[in-house]
This record gives sequence, C-alpha cells and structure tokens, in this order.
Amino acid sequence: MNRRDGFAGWVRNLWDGVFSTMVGMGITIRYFFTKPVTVQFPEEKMEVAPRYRGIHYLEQDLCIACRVCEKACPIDCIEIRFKRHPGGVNEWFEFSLDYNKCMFCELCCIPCPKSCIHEGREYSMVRYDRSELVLDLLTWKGMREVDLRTIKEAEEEKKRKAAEAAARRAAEKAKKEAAAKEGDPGKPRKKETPGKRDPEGGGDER
Amino acid sequence: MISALPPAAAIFLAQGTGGESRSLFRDLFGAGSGWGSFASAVLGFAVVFAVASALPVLFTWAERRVSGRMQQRRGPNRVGPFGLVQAVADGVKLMFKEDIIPANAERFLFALAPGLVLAGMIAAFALIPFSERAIVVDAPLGVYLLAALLSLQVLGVVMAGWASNNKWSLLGAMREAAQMVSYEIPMGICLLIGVLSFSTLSLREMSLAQADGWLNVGNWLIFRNPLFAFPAFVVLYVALLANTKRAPFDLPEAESELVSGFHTEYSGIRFSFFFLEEYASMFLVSALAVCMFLGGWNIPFLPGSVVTGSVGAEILAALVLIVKSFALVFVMIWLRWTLPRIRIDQVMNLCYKYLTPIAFVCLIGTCWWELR
Amino acid sequence: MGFFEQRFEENVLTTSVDRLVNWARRSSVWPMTFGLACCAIEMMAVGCSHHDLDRFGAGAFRATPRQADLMIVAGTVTFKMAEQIRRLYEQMPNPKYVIAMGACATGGGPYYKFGYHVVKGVDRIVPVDIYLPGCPPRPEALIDALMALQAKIDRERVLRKARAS
Amino acid sequence: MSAEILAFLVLATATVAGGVVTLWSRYVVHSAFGLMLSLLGVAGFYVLLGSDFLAVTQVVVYVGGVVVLYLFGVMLTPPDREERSIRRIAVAGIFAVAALVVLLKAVFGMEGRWYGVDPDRGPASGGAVIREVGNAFMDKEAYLLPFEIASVLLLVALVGAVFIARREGGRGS
Repeated sequence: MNRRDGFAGWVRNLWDGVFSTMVGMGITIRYFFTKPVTVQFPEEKMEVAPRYRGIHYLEQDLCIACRVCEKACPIDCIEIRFKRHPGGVNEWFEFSLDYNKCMFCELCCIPCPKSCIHEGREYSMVRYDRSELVLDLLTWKGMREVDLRTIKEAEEEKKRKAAEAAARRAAEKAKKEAAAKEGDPGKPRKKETPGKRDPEGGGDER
Repeated sequence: MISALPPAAAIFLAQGTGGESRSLFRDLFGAGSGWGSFASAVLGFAVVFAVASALPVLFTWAERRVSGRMQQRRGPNRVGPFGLVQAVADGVKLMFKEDIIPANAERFLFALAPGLVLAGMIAAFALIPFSERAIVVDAPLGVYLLAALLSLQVLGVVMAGWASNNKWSLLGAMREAAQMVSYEIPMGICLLIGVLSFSTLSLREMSLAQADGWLNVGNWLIFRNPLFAFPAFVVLYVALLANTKRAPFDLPEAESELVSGFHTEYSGIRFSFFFLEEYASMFLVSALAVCMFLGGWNIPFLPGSVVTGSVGAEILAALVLIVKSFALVFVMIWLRWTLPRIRIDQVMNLCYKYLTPIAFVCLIGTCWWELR
Repeated sequence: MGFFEQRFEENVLTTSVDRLVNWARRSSVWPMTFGLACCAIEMMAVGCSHHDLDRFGAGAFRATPRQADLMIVAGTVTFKMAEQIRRLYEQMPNPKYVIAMGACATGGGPYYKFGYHVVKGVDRIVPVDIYLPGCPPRPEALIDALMALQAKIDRERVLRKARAS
Repeated sequence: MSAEILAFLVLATATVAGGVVTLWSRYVVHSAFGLMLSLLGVAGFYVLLGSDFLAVTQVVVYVGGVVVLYLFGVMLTPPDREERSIRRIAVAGIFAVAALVVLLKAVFGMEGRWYGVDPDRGPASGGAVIREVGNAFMDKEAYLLPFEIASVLLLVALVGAVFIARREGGRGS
C-alpha cells in the first residue's frame, strides 16, 4: 500500500473511495439490467456434459456375468448374484449398486468385455430412506421365456449329443470287440478326454 | 410478553412530547390529556406497528429479488406471484419455530433486548410525517427525538450481545457500540445542517418548507444549498448506513467472522424482531433523509398544493414519501451487493478522518450560506 | 408450538392451521452455511446464478444454527467432525431437517472400505430426512432433494394428532 | 387516577428500581443497564414536566452516549475477582454518606423554590423551550461564560486524548 500524506493525500483517498464505489455500483447496476441466466430446474433442465457420469444402467441382454466390474470396483459397491444354466443362460438374482458407496469413477465400465454397464445421464436420486439407495440394475430377475427355451433347447441338444456319443461309443465298442475277436489285443484302450465334455453344460453357482 | 412491553411504552412517551400540534391521528381519535390521549396512543401504536411491519415484509422481498437480479439470478419466485409472499412465509415460519434461550444466558435481558430494539424503531416510525396530517406524533423536536431513538437501538443490541453469553455476540455488541457512538457524530452534524437551514426541528415543518420553489424542486435542501447540503446529504447517508448496520458497515453481524454477531443465539420470533428492526430502520432512516434533504412528500415539478388538502391528496403524499424512501432503500440494497464489508479500523478511519471533517465543513458552509 | 403440538383432533381449524404452518415451513427452508468437503462446492453452486436455490425461498443461508431450519451435510463426515455436527444439530431450533448430501454423508462413500476415519453415514449421528447420493451430486439433484423435503414437510402434522400407524 | 399519575408511578418505580439495581448488582453490566433504566425514567419525568428538549437531551447524551460508553468500557475490563473487603465498603460508605448530606442540604436549603418549573406558567411547548435554552446559552447575563468554559475544557480533553492516542514515533500505522 502506498502511503499518502498530507491534505493532498487525504483528498486523493477520498476521491478514490468515492470513485471506486461508483465504478462498483456501475457494474452491479449493469448486471441488474441483464437477463438472469438461471435455469429454472424442475421445468427447464441444463444439458449435462457429453461424457457425464451419472447413475448406472445395465444392458442385461449383453451381460455375461463375468464379474469383471465387481472386481474392478475399488470400493466393492457392486454385488452380483446369479446362477449359470445350460445354454449360456444366467438366472439373475441380483446386480446391485450401492450408492452409499459409489463415487461414479467409471472403473466398472471400462473393463467390461461386452460394454454392457454404463454410467447414464440421470443424476438425481433422492430417497427418504438409506436402504433404498441400493439400486438393482436388473431389468428382469430370474429368467425370461426365451431363456427357458434356450435352456430347454440346450438340454435337448445335450441329451441328443449324449445319445449320439453313447451310440458312437457303442459302435466303437462293437468294433473293438470285433477286432478283439479278430485277435489284436495289443492296442491300448483309449481314455475319454476332458475336451469331450459339453462346454455349455453344467451349473455354476458361486 | 416482556418483549412486547417496551414498544407500547415508547410510543406513549413519544406521544407525550407532542406538544400543541396538529396531526391526523389526533383529529381522528381525539386529543387531550388523560385516558383519551392514552387510547389515541394505543391506536396510533397499532397503525404504526402495522406500517412498520408491512414495510419490512416488502423490503425483504425486494432485497432478495434485487440481489438476485444483481447476480443474474431470479430470486424468490415460487412462493406466490413473483415470490411476493415469501417474506410472509418467513415470518410465519419464524413464529412457529422453537424459541431457544441458551442455558447460560441472562434470561431477562436476553428476552428484553429484541423488544427494546423494536421499541425504538416503532416509536421512531410515529415521528415520520407521511403527509401534512398523516403523522402520529408531530413532535416539535422531531429530528432530535429521532436521533435519540436511533441511539437507543445500540443499547438493545449491546444488551442482546452481552446477555447471549457468547463470545461472538459480545464481540458484535462491542463493534456495534463503537460504530454507533462514532457515527452519531457525523450524523448529528448533518442533521444539524437541516435544522439550521429550516430553523425548525420538526420534520413536518421541514417538509412543508420544501414545497414549491424553482420548478418545485428548488426548495429541496440539496438543491437550495447544493454546495454544502449535497455533500452533507451523502455524509448523512453513509452515517445512516452505519447506523442501520447495513453493508458495508455490517460488522456487528458479520457472518464470516462473528457467526451472526449480536444475534447469534437468537432464534424464532426473537430473531424476527431483529430482522424486522433492520429492515424497518432502513425505511426509517431513508424517510428521515428524504424529509430533510429530498423534499419530503412533495412531488417534483408539481406545486405543493397538489399534495395537501383532501384525504386523497394525503394518501398521494404518503405514497410519494414511500416511493422516495424506497429509492434510497434501493441504493442501500445496491450498495450491499456491491461493496465488501470493511474492516473495523477502516470504519473508524472513515468516520473520524473523512466523514466528520466533511460534515463540519458543510456545517460551517451552511451557516455562511444561510447568513449570506 | 411445544405444548400444542399434536394434541388436537382432526377438524377444519386444525387442518387449515396445519396447512398454513406447513406452507410457511416449506416455503422458507433456511439452510445453514455448513459445508464439509467437495459437496459443499456444489452446494455453493446451488446458491449461485445458474441454479439459484433462492427461487424456492431457501437461499437465505444462515451462519448460525439458531436461525437455520435445514442442515445440508455436504461432504465427508470424519469422526473428529462428527461431534461438532451433532452439536450443531442440537443447537438448531425445532423443527429441523437434515439432508445427507453425497455418498460420504449417506454411507461413507469411497471411504467405506478403508476409511478408518470416516463415519459410515451421517445417520449414525443425526436423524436424516433426505438421502442424496452422488459424488458429488449435481446442483440440480440438490434442488430435487429440497423439493422432496418440501413434500415431506407438507405431510407433517403440526396441531393434529399423529396418525396411528 | 389520571394517565399522568399512572405514568408518574410507573416512571418513579422504574427510576428507583434502576437505581437499586445499579447499586446492588454484583455484575457491572447489570449496574450499567440499571443506570440506563434510571436515566430513562428521569427522561420520562422531564416529559411529564413539559421539558421535552431536556428529556431528549437526557436520552441522547446519557442513555445513548454515556451508558453505551460505560458498557463498552465494562466489556473491555476484566472481571474483578477481588473479594469485598471491609475497608473498601467503608470507603464507599463514607463517600455515599457525604454525598447524601450534600444532597439533603441542597434539597432542604431551597425552601420550596424549585428551579425551572413555575407552577403558574405550566409546561412550555417544545419550540419555546429550545429558544429559551439557546438564548440562555448565548446570553451574556446567563450562561455564556460557563458554556464557553465547558467548551474549552472539552477541547482540551479532546486534544489530550488525541495526544495520548498517538503512538510513539510519529504518524500512526
């Protein structure tokens, strides 16, 4: 601060005080006559940023329940419960996000191999009770008609394949027996390989 | 209950200083001594209380709307049309809110302080001449009495600050005491300029004396004596700002330093008394400045006879006074949303090194001007 | 109110008084100037020009708890701060409301797993009326929360007896 | 009972009660507020006697100025932790008795001639009182000399205060 002495300094201080106040008041009155920029929220809404990270949504059709998102979440706010059925069908029990913990970091969306979990453009989520803050992202629970059909088909397919395999084995067995009758016992007995198992079958509940 | 007593007593005392004067209320309700005068005092009190509480309601709304516009916001607009009943909602809410008296506070003084503050303000309202006859008490000592009542406000504030038993309140009260005692000097001198020019202490006579003249504004004090009265008006305005604890002089209730200053511990209805007082005194001091410097109820460019005579003219005059005062209140709001709060040493500097000398120069200048 | 609170049968008078009082309380919710962490920045944004909380009559941020109706717990509640929050809440006069703003306030948020210093939800200290998740929530979301609070205040019973539930 | 008598009774009670609080309170701040009440009561008496100007002056100077300064001073003063010793009470008692004697002498020495109020004339209206006060101050026959002496005294006090308030080493920081 520069010190101002004497009567001249006094007058200059006074002038500065009055003048700067006038300048300030000029600015405020100019704003007074400009149009307000307020976006009146419930009626009008502001556009959120294109890559805004809002409340999650899940494309359940695509999801293969690989649990990568659950593992990626730094605070364990995703909980997935499902049962795997034949035909690649998952019976969904829960895919919940605990918004008591979630910090919308998007770390769950990035590693998803099917790009099925997203952070949406919804941002408002007001609840009267804390327990309601655990949001289930599933659009359906359990299984749909189409899934049941897929399972049925898969199971039929499995049965058919099993029957085929059995028939083949029987045929081979018959062949072997025929060969043995012909007198060639030196050939070792072929063991069933694990690769022969149906890759689509088998329950898996963890 | 304690809080309600002082206003009634104050109005009674103000009535006592009436002397032989003419006022609309006296004509209506009967003058004289004894119970008649008491009844008229009570009626006057009722009318004044209605005005004194209706105006703050308007002003709080205006403050929030104007501040909104100055920040490119909208301000309250959901509660009623344009948010007009916002202040009513605030008042009702405050009335139904819990009224806390802190455990270690001085119960009696704590309860008395808001009443004392409100008392001075309402009594002062009785002295404002809204028109030639619409004045509750036309005291011959008008200006002087008004200054006395304004200085009484300090005591209520100091009492509130001390009785709260809170360090912030106490600091706020001390700032208030220091500020008010200081700013009474320039304020008093500037009021003296008006008194000198019109050689009367009555606000009504001052307003009457400012009628007519060149273009019917020539008799307004700031035009009649532009060289000295105009600076005096500005100094008075600044001093009155400090007196009403408005920004930039709102140190007693500085939010960022002293939680809420002297009314930190007040809640509910008692806080609303302080709130009411702040906004009512904004109007009060503006009306004082208008009556003294800006021609009172006279309309510019229209002869004074327009606003005297019939009841309609009286109402017009009252409206004119309110509009003029509102212009000054608007400037107060404008200043509040422009300037930051100043430091206590700057407050004192401004008062003693700038306002007081200027006021003295104006006083001497006015003496010369009037004797010329 | 105190003595009269919830003591009367339901009739025209009590219903209209209740409506008036609820309207007043709803229309003038004064929040406390009280921010704890990053959510406070969004809370400030709500008061600013674009969002303007004052439109709802709730823009008068009071510095002292004695004059506030609403405590917006905006930010991380550490154990050290918890005591002060409780005290501030108790200093507020009735009726008082609390909005837990942001994930930290509703349930510990990112500190839920390893935050040895964070209270897992402010509702362990003070009763919360509205939960608003987000990290931090957008200002609009806070306005939404305020409107939800207003709806809640509207359902309150002031003079009338509480409904047996 | 007329309104005047009622007002008198109220004011008298207030004045005496204020005085009692001033003397008996253990808190200095209470004393100051008691003094305020007492002074306001006295101002009310002036109003009843028709001396409006004096009443308002009482409020402006004593209530609005002196009591506020007292309060300001009291708040800046640390509380007095000293016990009330016999010696201090005795000293205060001697002063009190001396003051009482002087007061009683003054009251009874007047033999019923009360200053100011002329029972035949009745209360004067405000404007006249101001004129009288002004004339009394500026009249060579009346109070011009004491008035001027008081002004000079105040000026000296002011200059002294400025001198004391000035810091060592020239201009204030």
